[in-house]
Amino acid sequence: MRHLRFRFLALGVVLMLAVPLVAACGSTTGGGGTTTGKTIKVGLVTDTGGLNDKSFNHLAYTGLLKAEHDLGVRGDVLQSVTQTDYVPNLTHFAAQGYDLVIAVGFDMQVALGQVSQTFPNTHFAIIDGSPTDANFNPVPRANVLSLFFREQEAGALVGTVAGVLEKDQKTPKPTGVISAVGGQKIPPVDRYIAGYQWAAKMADPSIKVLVGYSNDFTDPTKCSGIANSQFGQGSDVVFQVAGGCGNGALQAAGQKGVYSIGVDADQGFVDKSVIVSALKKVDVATFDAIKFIQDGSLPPDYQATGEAPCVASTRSCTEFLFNLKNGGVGYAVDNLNPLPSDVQTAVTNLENAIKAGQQTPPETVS
Amino acid sequence: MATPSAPTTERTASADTPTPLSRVIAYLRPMGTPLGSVLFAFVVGAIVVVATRGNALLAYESLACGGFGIFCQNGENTALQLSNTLVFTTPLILTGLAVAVAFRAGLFNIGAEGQLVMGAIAAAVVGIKLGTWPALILLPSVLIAGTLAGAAYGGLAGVLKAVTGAHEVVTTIMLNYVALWASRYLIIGGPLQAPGAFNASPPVAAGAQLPRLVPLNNNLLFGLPQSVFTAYTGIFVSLFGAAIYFFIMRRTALGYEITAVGQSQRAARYAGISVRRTIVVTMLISGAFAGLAGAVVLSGLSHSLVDTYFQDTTGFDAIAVSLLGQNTAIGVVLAAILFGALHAGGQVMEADAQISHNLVFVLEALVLFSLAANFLRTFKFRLPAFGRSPTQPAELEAQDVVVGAADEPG
Amino acid sequence: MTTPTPSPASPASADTASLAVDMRSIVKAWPGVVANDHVNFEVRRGEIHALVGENGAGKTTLMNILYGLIRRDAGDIFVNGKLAHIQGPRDAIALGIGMVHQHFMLIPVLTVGENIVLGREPTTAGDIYDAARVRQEIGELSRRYGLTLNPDDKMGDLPVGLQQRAEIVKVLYRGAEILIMDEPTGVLTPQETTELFHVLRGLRAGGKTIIFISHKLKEVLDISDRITVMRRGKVVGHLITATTTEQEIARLMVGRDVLLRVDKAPANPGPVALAVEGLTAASDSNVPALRGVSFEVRQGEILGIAGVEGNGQSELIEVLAGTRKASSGRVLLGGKEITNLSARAIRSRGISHIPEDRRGAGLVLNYSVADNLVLGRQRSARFAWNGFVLMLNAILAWAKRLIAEFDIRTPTPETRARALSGGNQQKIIVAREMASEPLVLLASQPTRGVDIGAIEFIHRRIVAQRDHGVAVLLVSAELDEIRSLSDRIAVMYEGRIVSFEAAETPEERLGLLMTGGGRADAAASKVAG
Amino acid sequence: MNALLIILGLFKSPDVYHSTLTYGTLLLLPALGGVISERSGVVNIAMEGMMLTGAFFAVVADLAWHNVWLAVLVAIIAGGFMALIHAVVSIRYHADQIVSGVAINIVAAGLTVFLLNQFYGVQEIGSVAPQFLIPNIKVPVLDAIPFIGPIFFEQNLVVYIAIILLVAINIILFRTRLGLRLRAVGEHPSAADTAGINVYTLRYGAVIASGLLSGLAGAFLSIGLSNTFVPNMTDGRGYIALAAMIFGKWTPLGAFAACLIFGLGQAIYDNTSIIPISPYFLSMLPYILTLVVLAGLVGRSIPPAADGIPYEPGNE
Repeated sequence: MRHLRFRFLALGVVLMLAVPLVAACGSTTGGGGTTTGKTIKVGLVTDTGGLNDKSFNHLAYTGLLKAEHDLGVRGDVLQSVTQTDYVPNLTHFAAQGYDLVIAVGFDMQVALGQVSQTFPNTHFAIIDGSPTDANFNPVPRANVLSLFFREQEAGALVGTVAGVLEKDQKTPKPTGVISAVGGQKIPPVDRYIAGYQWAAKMADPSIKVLVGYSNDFTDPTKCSGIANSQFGQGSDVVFQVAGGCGNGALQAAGQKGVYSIGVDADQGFVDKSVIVSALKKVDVATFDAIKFIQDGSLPPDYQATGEAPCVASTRSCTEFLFNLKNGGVGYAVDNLNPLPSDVQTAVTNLENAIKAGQQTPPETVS
Repeated sequence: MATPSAPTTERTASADTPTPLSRVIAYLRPMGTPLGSVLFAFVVGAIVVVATRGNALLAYESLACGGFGIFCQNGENTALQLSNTLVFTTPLILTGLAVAVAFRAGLFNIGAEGQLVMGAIAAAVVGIKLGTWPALILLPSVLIAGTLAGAAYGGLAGVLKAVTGAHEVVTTIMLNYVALWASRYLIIGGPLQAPGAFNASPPVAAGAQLPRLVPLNNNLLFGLPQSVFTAYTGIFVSLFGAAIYFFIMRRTALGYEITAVGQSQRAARYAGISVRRTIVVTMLISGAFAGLAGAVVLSGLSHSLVDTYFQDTTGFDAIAVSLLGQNTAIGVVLAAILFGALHAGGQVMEADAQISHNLVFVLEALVLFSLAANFLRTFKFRLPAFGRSPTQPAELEAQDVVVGAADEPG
Repeated sequence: MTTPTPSPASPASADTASLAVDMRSIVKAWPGVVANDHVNFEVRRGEIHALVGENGAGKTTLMNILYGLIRRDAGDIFVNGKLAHIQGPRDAIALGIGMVHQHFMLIPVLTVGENIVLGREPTTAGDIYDAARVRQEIGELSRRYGLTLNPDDKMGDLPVGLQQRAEIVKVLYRGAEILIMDEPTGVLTPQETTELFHVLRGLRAGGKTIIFISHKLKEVLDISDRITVMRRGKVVGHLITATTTEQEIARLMVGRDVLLRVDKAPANPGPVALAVEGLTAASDSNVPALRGVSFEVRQGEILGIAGVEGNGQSELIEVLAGTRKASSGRVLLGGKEITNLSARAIRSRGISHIPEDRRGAGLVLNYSVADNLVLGRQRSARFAWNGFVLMLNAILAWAKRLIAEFDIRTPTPETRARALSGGNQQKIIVAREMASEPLVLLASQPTRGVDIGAIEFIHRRIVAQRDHGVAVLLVSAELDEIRSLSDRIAVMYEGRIVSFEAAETPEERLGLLMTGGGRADAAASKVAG
Repeated sequence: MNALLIILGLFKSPDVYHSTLTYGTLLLLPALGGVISERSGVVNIAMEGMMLTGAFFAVVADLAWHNVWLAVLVAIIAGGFMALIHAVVSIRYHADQIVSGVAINIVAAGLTVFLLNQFYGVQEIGSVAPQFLIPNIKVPVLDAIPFIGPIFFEQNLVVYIAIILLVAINIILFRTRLGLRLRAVGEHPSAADTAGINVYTLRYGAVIASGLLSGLAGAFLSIGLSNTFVPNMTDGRGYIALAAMIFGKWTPLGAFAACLIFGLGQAIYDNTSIIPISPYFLSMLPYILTLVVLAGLVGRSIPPAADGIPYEPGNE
């Protein structure tokens, strides 16, 4: 034991000295693939959820990887441990002269408001938010691009699925109760739930929608507990809007033999109970933002009503809006494939109505 | 419960024969164990990195780059990295002192984090609600409020220990959770939530904010806009705290008594020191340092009360800081700089070497293991010439020792 | 194999096969201390062999080596003529060696039965502890050796004598043929001691071998067959009890004739300095330790408190020093009540205290000599500005003065107290407590575990204090010390002062009083009770 | 008032009891580990870290080999390995056991995320497919008993195992030779040593056992109740288990009772969708309850006499 440890130490010292020599020969940089534009440097700063959040941080990173591959940009990532890391992490990339620094998440609005002022010549993008001052009041920044999503539209589509199934008594235990588990009562989460609630009630006016918040985006046991309690109250369809935590709700539904609805990405693989998923293409948005900074190309129909159009030549833009119409949000059919025809019809009708502007799902939970 | 042996190197130098050489050794000796522990941690950490197919040298180079702005591969700005280190170091000094003063009295304050949060809450309340006060009064009030809140919270654990004997380790762990949930309650749907924010309070008034070291504007300094240098004058508060700690421990009867209680409660009682009162006072001081740390961070850096639920580790890093600093004022400052640099460096390591910043926690734990187990001592005993049993008792009290013999192992 | 080095007083030649234990050239060193220096130790089968020496002579280390608790650095051990490989107590037990430790190895929260069988528990299928068999086996042992015990009692509830009995039964239960008894009488009353000796003789008659560690020469002469004397880690003599005397053993133990009397002038008592009236107090385990103690000490006299340890002396001193609360009664210092004041207040009023536990209470071992010299006075105006800010120069000057005055052998005032020898550590305490010019000096076991030179020094100093007009209250387990220093003697028994005696009172009478006998003039206890 | 009625209303359905038992068991395993370790005289505040390590390696192994039993085994070994470090450092090197425990918790939190990044890069760790999770077992016949059946006989496999372990450990600790020796070592190691009992072996065994149990709890958490690993997913449960151990006065049954109380708290918290109380207040309750117990308001709790004191032979 004793000698073994000495040997390990010796080994460690040798390795420590030897490895860098080997590694020095093969320094790696991102790249490859089909390079279409100039090589720019993109820094991605996650919020405290980290890259493995199975949610938007991860999706944003997927978008960055795609951009590295397709656009030949160089991408680097910093994961934030605490909220006080946001400023130094954003600053790190900006000070290093990165062309675009992407802040992932609503939580980083204040930090971005501060850093984007310090580096007026660096491009910034933020997912789910816009720069604010310390008092959380929005501040206009010419160098910041906000990437917003109409989550309520995706929520409405899956809400229609749940509502029609419930009305048809085609859910596992038809009770007229469905539910949603949110990670936290913040706008991106509540927009999903608002649409879900609205559409389900439209499909089945007698339906009861339970809403619970886990106050957590990572720990699956928290969400499975809340989902289980909702099942106890009669719910037989649960919509998770809580990232990695919400996976616990999907799993709990599987164990209870009821339906679940995935969020953000296509989550059909997580559990057999997932009938559909509400999609929020953070990866696409990230990619589009990078591409815009690189070559000025704009995503289709990105513009919200009342917003000034982007200027491609100066890369000046304040907001990209991703909605059903431009494919930035949507839904995927998973383990209830195909959907019953009346469900599919109702979903398609609503989808078209929203795209056409005939229906507007609410942004806040009633 | 054995309390960590806290050598009182500050009060007594162990120079038995005052030759010049031995004097030099005597000065260096207190540094030996901490430096050895850090070395041990880095060697084992390198093994961990290499074993998981990482590049240890690159990892450490980028750590050094991030911490001190040296060995940088990607042109990181030295001044910026030093500023970042200073930001981490500032509260670590204070929480390190908090844990250290408790260690001196033989108490283990795992609750620095909770006390820090309580300090931040109090500071935020004062900084927001009394925001109209002039800065000259407001800023000190904010810091004092944090100090008092932390002191009260630490003192609670002290009172529980003194009155009911409840072990401070367990009570402070529980108090950590209570504090963190309380802060969540206040800022998420609670009375301190800022309009427009979802898990943060409004910022404290400008007059409640500790100024930065360099003025907040976009003039260039070291090639960067000045506003990137987030290092703030809180560092002076921390250094002042260290000076106070030094003064209390070395120059006051209170410090004498705190250490006496930590060394031997029986001797303390014999000397007319009220052990219970000293425990409570120690925990008050300990909590005060930690609470001040919370106030300083709030006032100088975050400005708003934010949700730090176990993401912020300042209160836990403090344990490593105080142990590595051997519970001395200067030691705590040096150790806080080291750990501040490691945390600041973790960011660069992640970006440049693609090694998770969590390696820093592994290194921190290794330092703790090494210090606690005192592996270095055992190495020394294994030198072949000694030929003694390695299980040599540390205390010879109950041993059959020939009286009158000089030099027992200390 | 090492051949045993012939020692100065070589043992009476014995047939190796008749030796139960034969330890040859045992060496054990701690850093800086050689606890056993080539020790040869032989015990014949069926004898009671006394191992004597001063505290710290290396007796316990030697026996811990025999019992496997400490690994020796060198040397061989033969048990019943065979080379023994003792790596731990388990090996020793297998060889039939049992040890009754000075500090009992008993677990208060377990039952007597569980304590006795621990390590050799009878079990039923599935490793289940067999309580019924334990009762039966202990019952048998108790009957055979006349050692009555109830196996179902909780050990912590038993009195000390019964606890020791349980220890002996524990050793016998393991089938020990060789019993090591480490200072077994230290905690016993004379009656219990007599009973113990009766048991030991019975065991010897039953063929057991007994090693009896003691520094009480009368007991050794009473119980043993042969004697081995140790001094400073070495064996200095092998004696046959029948042919030796107390003086011879004492001379071997200390290396020269012990100075038994202290030169002192007759006392010149002044007015009453300290008066104690009907004091009662509880012990740590919350049983009455003081049951109404009354006495007076005058200026310029030494009142010695004699008694077997554990009869309330420690508690009395603690109450007087302020570290224990009295439940009733009064303490008057110069006529003013000081009952239950804090230790600090009492000290500041002029009571000094040399505590019995030097290393545990009297010193902070990791503090420097200088810091230790102000312990208890760290807030006095002399050393602390406004009772708060230490005046380091004043402390250093004070330390230098005392180091010189009391001949404390330390390299520097900044050296840690831990690094000093026991005698010099005690001198720190003595210097500190005497130099503050007290009205009353409480001296509890002032010379315990201290080398002869320091004993003489401390004794002279105590007398000097008396002559200076200080009222001295002396508590000591050593009757000789009490008799040679005291001007008057108070005998304490079971929390009461049973008698006041003159300094010249014969030892026999004191011994009787200390053990609850000879209450002819029990007036004192009536007054007290 | 309204909230209280709603909470009381929960008790009409078996769901809340079912959840209480599930969560209670999750805490019970590390709490039992703590009881064993501290009964042997080694303070163990490292259940949190051991559990986290177990949770991580359970997922890693399950994803790699698609074998839930192997994954559970790996988790148990991983927990045991962390415990071994604690044991070596605090028994062999006489380290302060609290510092060592803190270090274990820090190293577990850091190492799991570090390895997560090293193993999976910045890819997702992924989720374990349902068929490779620790299964829920319905006990035939018994699960049909109204009310009782759904509570006790439709639980996760680990719940049954934990209950069996609870009974077994209680018997071992108080009825067997091994238990007697373990308690002796924790109360008075010198006495045990002189009685020929190997103090070190028992302490190593006890500490490692605490790691094995915590590792199993980690597996239960990550591939039983959940299907993936997330950083710091134990979220203080090891500390709650520590509190339960103290609450339960260092006895297995007492700890279990405390675990059920804490489990009930979690079960009620799960109903945050229908309870109009700040969930943050509810979250504070277990900790405040523990403080109340520690303050001696609900009876004192006295640890084993030698708990936390490194044993050095020959040093009484």
